[in-house]
Amino acid sequence: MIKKVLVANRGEIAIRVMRSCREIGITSVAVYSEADRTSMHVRYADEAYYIGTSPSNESYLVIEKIIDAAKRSGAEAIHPGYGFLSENAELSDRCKKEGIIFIGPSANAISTMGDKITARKTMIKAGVPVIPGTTEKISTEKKAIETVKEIGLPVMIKASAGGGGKGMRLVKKENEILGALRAAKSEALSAFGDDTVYVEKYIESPHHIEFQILADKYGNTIHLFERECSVQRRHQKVIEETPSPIMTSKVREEMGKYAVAAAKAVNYEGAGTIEFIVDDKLNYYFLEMNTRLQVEHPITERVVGIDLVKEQINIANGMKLSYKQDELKQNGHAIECRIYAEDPDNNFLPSPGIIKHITEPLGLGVRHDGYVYEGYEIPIYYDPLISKLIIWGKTRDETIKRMKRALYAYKITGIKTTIKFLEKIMNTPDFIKGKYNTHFIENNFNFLMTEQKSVGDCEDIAIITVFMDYMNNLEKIRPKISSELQVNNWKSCGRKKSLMRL
Amino acid sequence: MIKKVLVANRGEIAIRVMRSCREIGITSVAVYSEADRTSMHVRYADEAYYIGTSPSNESYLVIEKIIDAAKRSGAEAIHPGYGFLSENAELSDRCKKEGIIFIGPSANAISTMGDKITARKTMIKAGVPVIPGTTEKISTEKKAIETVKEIGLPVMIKASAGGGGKGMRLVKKENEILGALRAAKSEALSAFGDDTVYVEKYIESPHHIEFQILADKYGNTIHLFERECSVQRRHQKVIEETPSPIMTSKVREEMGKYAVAAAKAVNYEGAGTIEFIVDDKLNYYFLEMNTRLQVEHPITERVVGIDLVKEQINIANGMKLSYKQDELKQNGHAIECRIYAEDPDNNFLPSPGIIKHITEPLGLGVRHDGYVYEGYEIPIYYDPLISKLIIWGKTRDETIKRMKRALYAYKITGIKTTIKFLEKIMNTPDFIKGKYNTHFIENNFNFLMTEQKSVGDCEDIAIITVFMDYMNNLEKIRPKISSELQVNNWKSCGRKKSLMRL
Amino acid sequence: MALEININNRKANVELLNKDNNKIKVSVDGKIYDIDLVMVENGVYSILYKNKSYNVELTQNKSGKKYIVNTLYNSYDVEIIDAESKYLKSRQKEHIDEEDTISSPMPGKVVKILVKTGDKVKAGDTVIIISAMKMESEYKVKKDRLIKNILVKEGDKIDGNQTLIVIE
Amino acid sequence: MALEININNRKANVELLNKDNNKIKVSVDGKIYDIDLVMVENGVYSILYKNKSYNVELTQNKSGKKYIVNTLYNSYDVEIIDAESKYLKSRQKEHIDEEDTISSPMPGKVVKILVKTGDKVKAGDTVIIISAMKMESEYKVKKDRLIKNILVKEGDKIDGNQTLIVIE
Repeated sequence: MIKKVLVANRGEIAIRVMRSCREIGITSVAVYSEADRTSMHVRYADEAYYIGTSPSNESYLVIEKIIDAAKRSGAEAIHPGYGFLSENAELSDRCKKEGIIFIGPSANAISTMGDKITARKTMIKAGVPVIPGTTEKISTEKKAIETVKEIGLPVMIKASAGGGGKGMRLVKKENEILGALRAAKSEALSAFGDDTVYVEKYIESPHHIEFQILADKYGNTIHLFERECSVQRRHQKVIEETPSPIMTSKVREEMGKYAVAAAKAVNYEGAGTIEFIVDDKLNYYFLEMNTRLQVEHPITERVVGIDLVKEQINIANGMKLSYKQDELKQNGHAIECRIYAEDPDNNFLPSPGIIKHITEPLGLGVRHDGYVYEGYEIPIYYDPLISKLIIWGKTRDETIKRMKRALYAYKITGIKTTIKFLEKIMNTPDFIKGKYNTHFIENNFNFLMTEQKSVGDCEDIAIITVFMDYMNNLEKIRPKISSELQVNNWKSCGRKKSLMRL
Repeated sequence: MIKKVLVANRGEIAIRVMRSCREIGITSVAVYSEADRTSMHVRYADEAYYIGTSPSNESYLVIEKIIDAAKRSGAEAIHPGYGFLSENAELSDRCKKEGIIFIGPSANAISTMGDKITARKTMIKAGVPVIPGTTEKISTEKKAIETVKEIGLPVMIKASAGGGGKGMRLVKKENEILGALRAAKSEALSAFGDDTVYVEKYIESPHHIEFQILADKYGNTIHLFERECSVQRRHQKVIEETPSPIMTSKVREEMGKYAVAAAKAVNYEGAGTIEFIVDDKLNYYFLEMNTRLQVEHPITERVVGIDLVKEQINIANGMKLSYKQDELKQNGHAIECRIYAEDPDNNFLPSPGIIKHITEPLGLGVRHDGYVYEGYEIPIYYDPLISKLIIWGKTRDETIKRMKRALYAYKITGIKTTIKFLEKIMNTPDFIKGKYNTHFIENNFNFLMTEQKSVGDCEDIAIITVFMDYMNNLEKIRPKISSELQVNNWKSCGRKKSLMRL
Repeated sequence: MALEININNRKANVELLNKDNNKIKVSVDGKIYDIDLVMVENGVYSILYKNKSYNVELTQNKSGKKYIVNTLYNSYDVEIIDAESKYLKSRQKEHIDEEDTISSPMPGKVVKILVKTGDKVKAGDTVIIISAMKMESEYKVKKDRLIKNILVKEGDKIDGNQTLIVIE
Repeated sequence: MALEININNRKANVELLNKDNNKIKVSVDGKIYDIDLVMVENGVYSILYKNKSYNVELTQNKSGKKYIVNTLYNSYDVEIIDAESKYLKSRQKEHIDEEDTISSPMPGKVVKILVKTGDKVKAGDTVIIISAMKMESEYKVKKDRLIKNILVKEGDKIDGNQTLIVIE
């Protein structure tokens, strides 16, 4: 049984993993870069190992250093969190060779799902619906034009090694095909070192809906229902919820079965996510599999009542799944808001800096997963995610209102955050009605970006507070001023000496 | 419909009530005493009214001032929280006369349940089992001896107006009867101005198990299952959990029905709690009714999934209950730990003072209801409750381990707290096994009070940290020292002048 | 005690009329406010005005004269205008036109400098690339320019609003 | 730089041997520690020693020489012994025997004073009643005593460990 786990990550996810380790009596080992000596995951862990300078490609992304820290600490297992090396087949493989348990799937599962064309082929073979398109790479420009015409416009040209929106081009008109193809290939080459591209039908108003799955080493695979992840900004999820407001129980059951089939097709082990693209008529297509824990996993934990990290560790320990499919149900509603150190008023530029003051929301239905503290400086080297607010309510309506209440009480000064932007989303009619797709933010951009008008005396109150603070500070530094005066006096010391009581 | 609520309380419960108000769009009004100007409930509320000097009998307990603040603010309703005026029939009555909605039961229900003898009679009439004993006050000493013999030793002599362990005497031997009777009467007279006492059979190893009920104005009454409250120190609850580890579904159903019957017997409206005393064989007897929200209500909210304050407001608004009995179920397990500003190493003396630093536990399954913040001074005038940790887990075992994880991460400096004592309870074999009654703390006192032995290098680490902190401070104040030197220099200014560059 | 305060392009005259512990009387552009104001946490004020409860959070810049102020729903940039500020402002205008420098609004790291002192660059040319938190931003010149001075080198950590390159 | 430090009836000699930013080498009673120590929050230190992560929280008393130290599971009272402390200690012993004063370990309010200066009281007599947080505590003398001086009056707010009554 695993007694010590090295968490090859930082920030909120490292702490989240360590919390579950602590609950089941597992010693946790942190790794940290130069910039992270004072980071909370180092403080929270039982042990901590330095693994290099601040840029992640000199620390968190260096397999050698992670393996070395694991050996030195005597950790039997490595949990990769999300991001960094979490979907790196080489790490999974290397762990195997070193006799360290990788808390995640096999290298083969990671690679198969990591290459989009291979994944598409595998899914088609497993009977999982995929977006109409090619299953082979586009070999010639002539073939490309033929294929696009076959599928029918509009289409997406996508990099097989792709991710994060890179090497992707939307084609709406026939005369755009060649230009888009060349651009996608060149971008794919420079981003991933591989210019393989393929073509998919473009879904007009897509929803991103994903299914959480768990699979043990004995072929038992279950799904933990869906998460609706359509609130995105530049292909980055901003808000997630479960259940999806557009889901029906019939479609849920179907998609769940396909999600399980998709995982089984790659002999998946551990926790993973099958992402689907869903159109307004609830037609759904396999999009990709994330072979790791997701940022948004807590909403599933809240509604299904299962600690996913504990299940990951159980599975890694070679134990059978603790739950059967028919024992699981969705209880109430959960929404996650991701709070980023970004300035919504300045094109969401990252806003690293020192946390001056923080008030965390508390109370009924509030889960908060974060890692910053007062006086902590958010480093410039990593993802600007500060924390995640996970709110539960009996109904979707209650959950939205509770989220508003929690965001209202959540205060961070010293840096810019997306809190007010998230509050705006909670007040957007399309979101409240649950009628939204991945175009939500662009469709509602004006509403979301309109500054709240000053209410009542707020502006004058702000003025008065600044005024009083400034005055108080002046008073505090007065002694300094008088000591400056003393220096002046000192200069004329000889002259005034007779007047002073020395 | 209620649009504005005055919360006639302070501390965590005032904020907890205001949170639910905010979620349903109700404006909240705080009242505060002199000591509470900087208290979080004043900061959290939409409005705040000063109601007097710090002692509670000059502020929070003065009905006149509460009513006056309600009128001035235009609040349509008053929520009393727990403690203070929450079980004061006069306030309920006065509200009625003033046309203000009292979020709680009628004066009649409060008085009937407030007088122990009347409550006993009412329960007997309603068919609810009560502890064998008298239903009339003890009129003469002769009658007392007869009654005690009839019931059989051991017995408790109790003040009818009693509460909090005052005016209560245990009688184990016949020759103790008269002494105990006189002592109880005199204590009752001085504590409550009423020396009426009665006699009850003493239950040897009792459990305190209570049922949460909700009742609307139309006679619909439901229960929300039990809470086990046997971990007590001097009749004060320390830890509560639900479900009770000794409960069976058969007994739960029976007791639930009696709890509903008890509430109906006084035409109860709102949220209330029926306390039972339960022996090891699961014989149960009505003990008393608390005609208000309990400190420990959040564990019920977590396991049943209902916001009790919202239900209270719904009921006060004249709406029907949102739930039927058969729609409710217990989902998982919840434990509450009450964190007090008390020094466990010094006989639990209250430890008011300034919060220097606080780290709140976060993450999966953690609810935290508190009110203090860094720099806040816990006043000496009120209850030393700092906050409540409410932990949920799929099983009781997971919940205990998660509570330990949360307590481990919960840090408060500047004052003494009971956090370490609560951690000890979580490690006590009787508690882990779920085999405990109200004698738990005395039975395990030695275990609970044994200081954790210094582990490894902890003591030297403590020494080194103090050493370095002290050194750093010396460096910081060095400029001051040099300025003192300047003063000395100044004194000899005349002498040294020629040597100095002025 | 009176001061001039800038907020949202408004210049307000503020005067403290009376102070009795946390009870203050202040005039803002002639309007009188009776306010109960107390600093409850570092930079956080609790304010009661006409029984309304306000929480105001201040973040002060290094000079101590510029504040970011968060109230319930609004965030304001507020500036204290005293004699010193007025002097500095007038001086700044004389010497440094904001258009004559390139700076990044956020702290980060210099990834690449594409020019050297003395270079003549054309409108739209990228002169420097800054990275912060997984994101690289290119900074371009708006007009044809001459690179007068480069104040940083590749690999340098930079502060927000630090002048990186002086152009002419 | 060396100091004497009192902890749990142990007197430890501590010496700083080397310091390179947050990496320090310290000797405690001759045992050498190589430690990575950094103050992360006000009074909170993160310490790495042999790759173990410790969090240590300090609360300092007003004199700056007494600390309450919270480590993972233990709480220690720690005192710095320097020349000044030694002098004060010796002086204190001469003048004030701890038994000659009555004080409350916690802050609170004086509810009632049952004696006046000059009174002779008997062992076990209550001399003063203090309330703090819904609880009243009676303070009694252990031997027959003379009330020498009463430093507080009824209704006074008092600090923890403040001398309330001097007895003889």
